[in-house]
Amino acid sequence: MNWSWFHRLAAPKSFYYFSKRWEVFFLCFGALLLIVGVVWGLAFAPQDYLQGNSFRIIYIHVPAAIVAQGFYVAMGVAAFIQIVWRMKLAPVAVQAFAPVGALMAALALITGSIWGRPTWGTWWEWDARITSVLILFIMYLGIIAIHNTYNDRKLSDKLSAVVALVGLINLPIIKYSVDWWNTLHQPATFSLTEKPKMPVEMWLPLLFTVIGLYLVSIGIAFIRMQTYILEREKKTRWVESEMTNDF
Amino acid sequence: MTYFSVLQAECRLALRRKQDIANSLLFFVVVIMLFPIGVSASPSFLAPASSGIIWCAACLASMLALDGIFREDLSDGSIDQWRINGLMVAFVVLGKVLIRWVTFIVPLLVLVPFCGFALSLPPSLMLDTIFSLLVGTPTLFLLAAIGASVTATLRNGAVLMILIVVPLYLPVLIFSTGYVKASDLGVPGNGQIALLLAFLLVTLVLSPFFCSVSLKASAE
Amino acid sequence: MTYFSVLQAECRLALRRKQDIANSLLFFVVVIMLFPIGVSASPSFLAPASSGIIWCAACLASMLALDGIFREDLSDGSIDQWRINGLMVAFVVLGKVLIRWVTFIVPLLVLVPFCGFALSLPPSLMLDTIFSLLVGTPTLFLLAAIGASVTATLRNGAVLMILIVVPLYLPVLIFSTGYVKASDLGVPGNGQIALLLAFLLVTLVLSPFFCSVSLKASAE
Amino acid sequence: MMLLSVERLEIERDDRVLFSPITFDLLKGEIIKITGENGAGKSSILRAILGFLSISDGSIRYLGGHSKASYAEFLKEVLYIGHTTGVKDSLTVRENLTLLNGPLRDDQLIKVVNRLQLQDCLEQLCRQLSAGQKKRVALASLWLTTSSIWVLDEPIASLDSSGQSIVEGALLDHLKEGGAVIMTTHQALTIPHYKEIIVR
Amino acid sequence: MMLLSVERLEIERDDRVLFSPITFDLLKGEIIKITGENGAGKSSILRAILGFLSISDGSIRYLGGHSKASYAEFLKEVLYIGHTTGVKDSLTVRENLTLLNGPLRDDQLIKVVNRLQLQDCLEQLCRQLSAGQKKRVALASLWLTTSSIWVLDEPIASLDSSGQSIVEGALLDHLKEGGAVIMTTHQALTIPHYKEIIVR
Ligand code: HEM
Ligand SMILES: Nc1ncnc2c1ncn2[C@@H]1O[C@H](COP(=O)(O)OP(=O)(O)OP(=O)(O)O)[C@@H](O)[C@H]1O
Ligand SMILES: Nc1ncnc2c1ncn2[C@@H]1O[C@H](COP(=O)(O)OP(=O)(O)OP(=O)(O)O)[C@@H](O)[C@H]1O
Ligand SMILES: [Mg+2]
Ligand SMILES: [Mg+2]
Repeated sequence: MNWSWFHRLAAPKSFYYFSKRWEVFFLCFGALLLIVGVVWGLAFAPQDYLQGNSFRIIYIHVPAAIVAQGFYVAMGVAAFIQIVWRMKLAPVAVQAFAPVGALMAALALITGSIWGRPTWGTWWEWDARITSVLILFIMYLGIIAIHNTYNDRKLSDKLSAVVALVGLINLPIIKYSVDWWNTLHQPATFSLTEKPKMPVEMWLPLLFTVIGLYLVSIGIAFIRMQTYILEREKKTRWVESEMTNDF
Repeated sequence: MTYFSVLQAECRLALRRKQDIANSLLFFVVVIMLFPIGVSASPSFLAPASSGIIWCAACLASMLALDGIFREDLSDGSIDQWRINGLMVAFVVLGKVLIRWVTFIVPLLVLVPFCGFALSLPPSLMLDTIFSLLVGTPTLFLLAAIGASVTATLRNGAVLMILIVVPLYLPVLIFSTGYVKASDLGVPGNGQIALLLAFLLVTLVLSPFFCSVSLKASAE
Repeated sequence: MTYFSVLQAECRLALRRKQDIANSLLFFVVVIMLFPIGVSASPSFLAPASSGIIWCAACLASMLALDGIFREDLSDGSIDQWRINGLMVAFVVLGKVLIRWVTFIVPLLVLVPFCGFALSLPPSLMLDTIFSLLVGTPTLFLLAAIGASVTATLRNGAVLMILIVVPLYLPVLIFSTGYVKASDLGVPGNGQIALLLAFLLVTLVLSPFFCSVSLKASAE
Repeated sequence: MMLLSVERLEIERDDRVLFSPITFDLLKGEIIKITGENGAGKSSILRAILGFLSISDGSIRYLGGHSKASYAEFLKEVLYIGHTTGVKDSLTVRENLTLLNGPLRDDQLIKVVNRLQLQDCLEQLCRQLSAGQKKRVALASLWLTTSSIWVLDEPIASLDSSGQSIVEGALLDHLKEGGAVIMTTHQALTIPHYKEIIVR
Repeated sequence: MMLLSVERLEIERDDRVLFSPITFDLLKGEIIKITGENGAGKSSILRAILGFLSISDGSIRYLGGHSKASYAEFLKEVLYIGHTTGVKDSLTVRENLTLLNGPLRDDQLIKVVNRLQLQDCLEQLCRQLSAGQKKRVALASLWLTTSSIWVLDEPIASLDSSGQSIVEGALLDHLKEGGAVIMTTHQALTIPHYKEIIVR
C-alpha cells in the first residue's frame, strides 16, 4: 500500500489547508444531521411506554457518551504515533482532542444526571457505565492539566502523550473492572447494560445524532488544531504569508 | 556509576530518610484514624467497610510515598549521569521503585493488624487483606511512578500526580477489595488474584519505559 | 521587598498555578471517589457517612495543599530576604496561608454540592456541611502550616511534629462533623461552632509564631 | 562612621571551629573582601554578621552598639545577595524584580534591565534562564536598592567578563556615594582600594 | 582521531535560535574551550552534544559516524560534569564518591580526597558543605574516571585558586594521556594550548 498520501497529510502545513477546506463540511453536515436527528427524536418519535417523554434526552446523552469514548481512543492513538514515530501533527491532535473530549464527557454526565432525576430519583448512581464516564472525564482533565501546568510546550507535549497512552492502555481494563465491580456488589438499580429494544423510529434518529455529533466534534477539533498549528509554526514562511493574507 | 552503585546509594538514602518512610506510614494511619472519628465509630458500620478503608488508605499512602521519587534526581543532575554512564533509565527506575516498595510494605504489614483491630476488621479477613496488599501494592507503586515521572519538574506536583494516577488505580482497588469480599463470602478469589498478577506483569513492563520517556523529556 | 510585594508575588504564583488549585480540588474529588469504589457504593452506606467522608477528604486535601508552601522560600533564599528587609516572618506566613486558604475554599464550596450528590448526602445537610467547612478549614490550614514549616528542610523532629499536628486536627474533625450530625438530629450545634472558633483564634495566634521559629532555625 | 565591628569572631559548625578568630571593622565608603579557601567559612561569616547564624565566640557590634535596636537599625540598611538569592524560578524576570525591589517605575526597570542585558528575557520564567542570567536578576538589586551596606557572597561567580565589570562599576559608584561593601570572592578584583581579610 | 565533529549546529529554545551556526571538531589530545556571554548557549551546546537536548539544525557526528551505535560508543567514553553535578545532598562525601565512581579502593579514595582537601569532611553530608567543597566532590571524578572524553560545564567556577590549579593540572595530565576535553568557562585558563570557540 502506498502511504505517501498519509505522510503528506501528516505535515502540519498540508493538514492545515486540508482541515481548513473540510471543517465547513464537518460542521455544517454534522449540524444538519444533529438537527434532523434531534427534531425527529423530540417531535416525531413515539413516547417511551415506561419513561414517557423524559427518555428523549437520549438524543443528546448517548451521542455525547459515544463521542467522548471515541475521542479518547483517537487521542491515545495520536499519542502512540507521537511517541513511536515523532510525527509533528500528533501532539497537536492530542492537545486539541482533550478539551473537546472532556466537553463531551461532561455533557454525557450532565445529561445523564438530569435524566437520572426523574427515572431513578437521584442525581447520581455508582453504576458501571456512569463511573467509567466519570473516570474518562478525569483522565481528560489530567491531560488538560498537564498542558496548563507546563509552559514549556515541548515538554508538555511529551508528558501528555505519555499520560494519554497509559490511559489508552488502561481504558479497557478500567471499563472491564468497573463493569465487574458493579455487577458483583451492587445489582444495578437500573440496568444500562442491555440494549433497549427500540423501535426503528426511535433508533434511527439516534444514529443521526450520533454521527452528527461526531462530525461537529471533529470540526471543532480541526479548528483548534489549526490555531495550535499556527502557534507552533509561527516562525515558518507559510504561516507568515498566511497571516498577512488574512489581515 | 553502575546499577549497583546507584541502587546502593538509593538504599542508603532510604535508610537515611527513615523520616520519609515514617511519614507515608503515618499518613496511612492518619487516614485510617480519620475515618472512624469523622464518620462513625460503631463496629457494625466499620466492620464491613474496614478492608475497603485500609485499601483506600494504602492507595493514598502509596502515592505519597512515591511523590518526588525522581524530583531530586532530576534537579541534581543524576539522570544525566545515569545516561552518561550507560545505565538504562528504565532499569534504574525499576530498581528505585522496588526499593521504595520494600521499605514501604514491610512496616505497612506490621501496621495493618493494628489498623485492622481499630477498624473491627473480622479476624478471618486479616490474612486475606494482607495478602491482597502484597499482591496489589507493587502495581500501585509502578503506576504511581509514572505519575511521579510526569510531575518530576514540578515543585509541588503531588496533586497533579494524584489526579493522573487515581484513574489507573481503580482496577487494582476494585479487584483487591473484591478478593477480600469474596473470601468473606467464602468464595475463592483466584480470579481476582490472577487479574491482579496480570496487571502487575503489564505495569512491570510498561511503567519503567514510560517513566524513562518522561524523565528524559524533563531533563532536556 | 515589602509585605505588599511579597504577597503580591504570592498571589501571582497562586494565579500562575491556577492549575495547582484546580488540582487540589480534583484531589478532593478523587479521594471522595475512592470510598464508594473501594468500600461500598450503596446509598444506605454512603448517606450517613457522606459528610464525614467529605470532611476526611478536606483534611487530606488541606494537608496536601500546604505541603511545600515554604520549601521553595527556604531553598531559594527568600526567607533571608524577608528578614533583611525587616518583614516579620510570622506575618508573611500568615499572609501566605491566608492566600492559600482563599484559593482553596472558594472553589471547594462550589464542588461540595456535587460531591454531596455523588455520596447521597441528605440535601438538608448540605448547607451545614458547607458552613462547617468554612469555619473549620482555616484552622486546618494554620495547623498544616506548622507541619510544612518543620518539614521544609526535614531535619530531625518531624515525626514529633506530625504527631503533634495530627492530634490537633482531630478536635477540628470531631467538632465539625459533630456539628453536622447535631443538625441532622435537629439539635442546634452552637457549642461546636463556638469551640471551632476558639480553636481558630488560638491557632491564628500561635501557628505563625511556631512557623517563624522553625523556619528561622531551618535557614541557619 | 563605624558600621560594623567584629571582634575575635569564631563560628562552630558541627562542633568544629571553622577558623582562627577574626577581627575587623567596616567603615563608611569602604570595601572589605573576605578571601580564603573553599570551606574556610566565608559564607558563614557573612551569615553570622546578618544574625542568621549563631556565633560561638567573640562579638559583633552594629552601628557602634550592642543592643537589639542597633541590630535592627543595621539590618534596615543591608542588601544581601547570598549563594541562594531569593529569585523565584516560577516567576518571570520582571515579576522577580518587583518582588525583590518593590514596585518599580518603567524607566528604572528598563535602565537596569538594559544594563544587565536581560532585556530579551524580561517575560521569561527564571527557571528557563542560564546560570549567569539568573545571577544577573539577583544582582539587579545593586542598582535598585536604597540600602547602604551591601553584603555580597561571590557576586561575580558564573558571570561573564562584561558582567564582572558592570558589577565592579556598581561597587565603585556605591563607594563614591558613601556606601559600604563586604563581600567574598575567589576572583581578582580590579577595584583599586579594598581591605582584604583572609580566613583560615 | 576524530572524536566529535559538529557542523553548523543550531539550537532553539522557546522558538528562539540561540546562536549563529557553530562548526568544530574535537580531536584526541585536544582541549576545546567554549566561551560566550551569559545566556549565549554554552551549556546548551554541551547538552546537545551529549544527546540530551534536541538540535534544530546542523549535524553532530560521533567517532566519525552518524549511527546510533557510534553515539552509544561515544557516550561510553564520556565524563560529564554540568551545572548540576549529580552530587546528592543527603549522602556523605564518601558515599557520593562511590555513587559517582563505583566502588573505590581505600588508597584511591584517600589520594583523591587529599588532593582535593576534602579529607576533613569525608563523613559529612554534602548538604553541609560550602559551595566550593560541593563542586570539589563532583570534580573528584576527574581523577577517578577511566573515560577519555571530558565534557565540563564551568568546572572552576566557585573554586579557590588552589582548586583551579589542581583542576588545570588534571586537564593537562589527561591531555598527555591522549584524552580530550570540551569545556566552558568564564575565567582565564593558564593551560598553554587550547582551541577557543566563541558562541554568540
Ligand atoms: C451521569 C449519568 C450517566 C452517565 C455517565 C451515562 C453514561 C452512558 C454511557 C457511557 C452510555 C453508553 C453509550 C454507548 O457507548 O453506547 C450510555 C447509554 C445509555 N444511557 Fe446513560 N448514563 C447516565 C445516566 C443515564 C440515565 C439516568 C439513563 C436513563 C434512565 C440512561 C440511559 C441510557 C440509555 C438508554 C443508553 C443507551 C444504551 C445503549 O444504546 O447501549 N443513562 N449512558
Ligand atoms: N529550560 C529552558 N527552557 C527555555 N529556554 C532555556 C532553558 N534553559 C536555558 N534556556 C535559554 O537558553 C539560553 C542559553 O542558555 P545556556 O544555559 O545554554 O547559557 P550559557 O551560555 O550556559 O550561559 P551561562 O554562562 O550563564 O551559564 C538562555 O538564553 C536561556 O534563556
Ligand atoms: N549547614 C551546615 N551544617 C554544618 N556544617 C556546615 C553547614 N554549612 C557549611 N558547613 C561547614 O562550614 C564550613 C564553612 O562553610 P562556608 O559555606 O562558610 O565556606 P565558604 O568559605 O563560603 O566556602 P566556599 O568558598 O566554598 O563558598 C565548611 O567546612 C562546611 O563543611
Ligand atoms: Mg561560600
Ligand atoms: Mg551555562
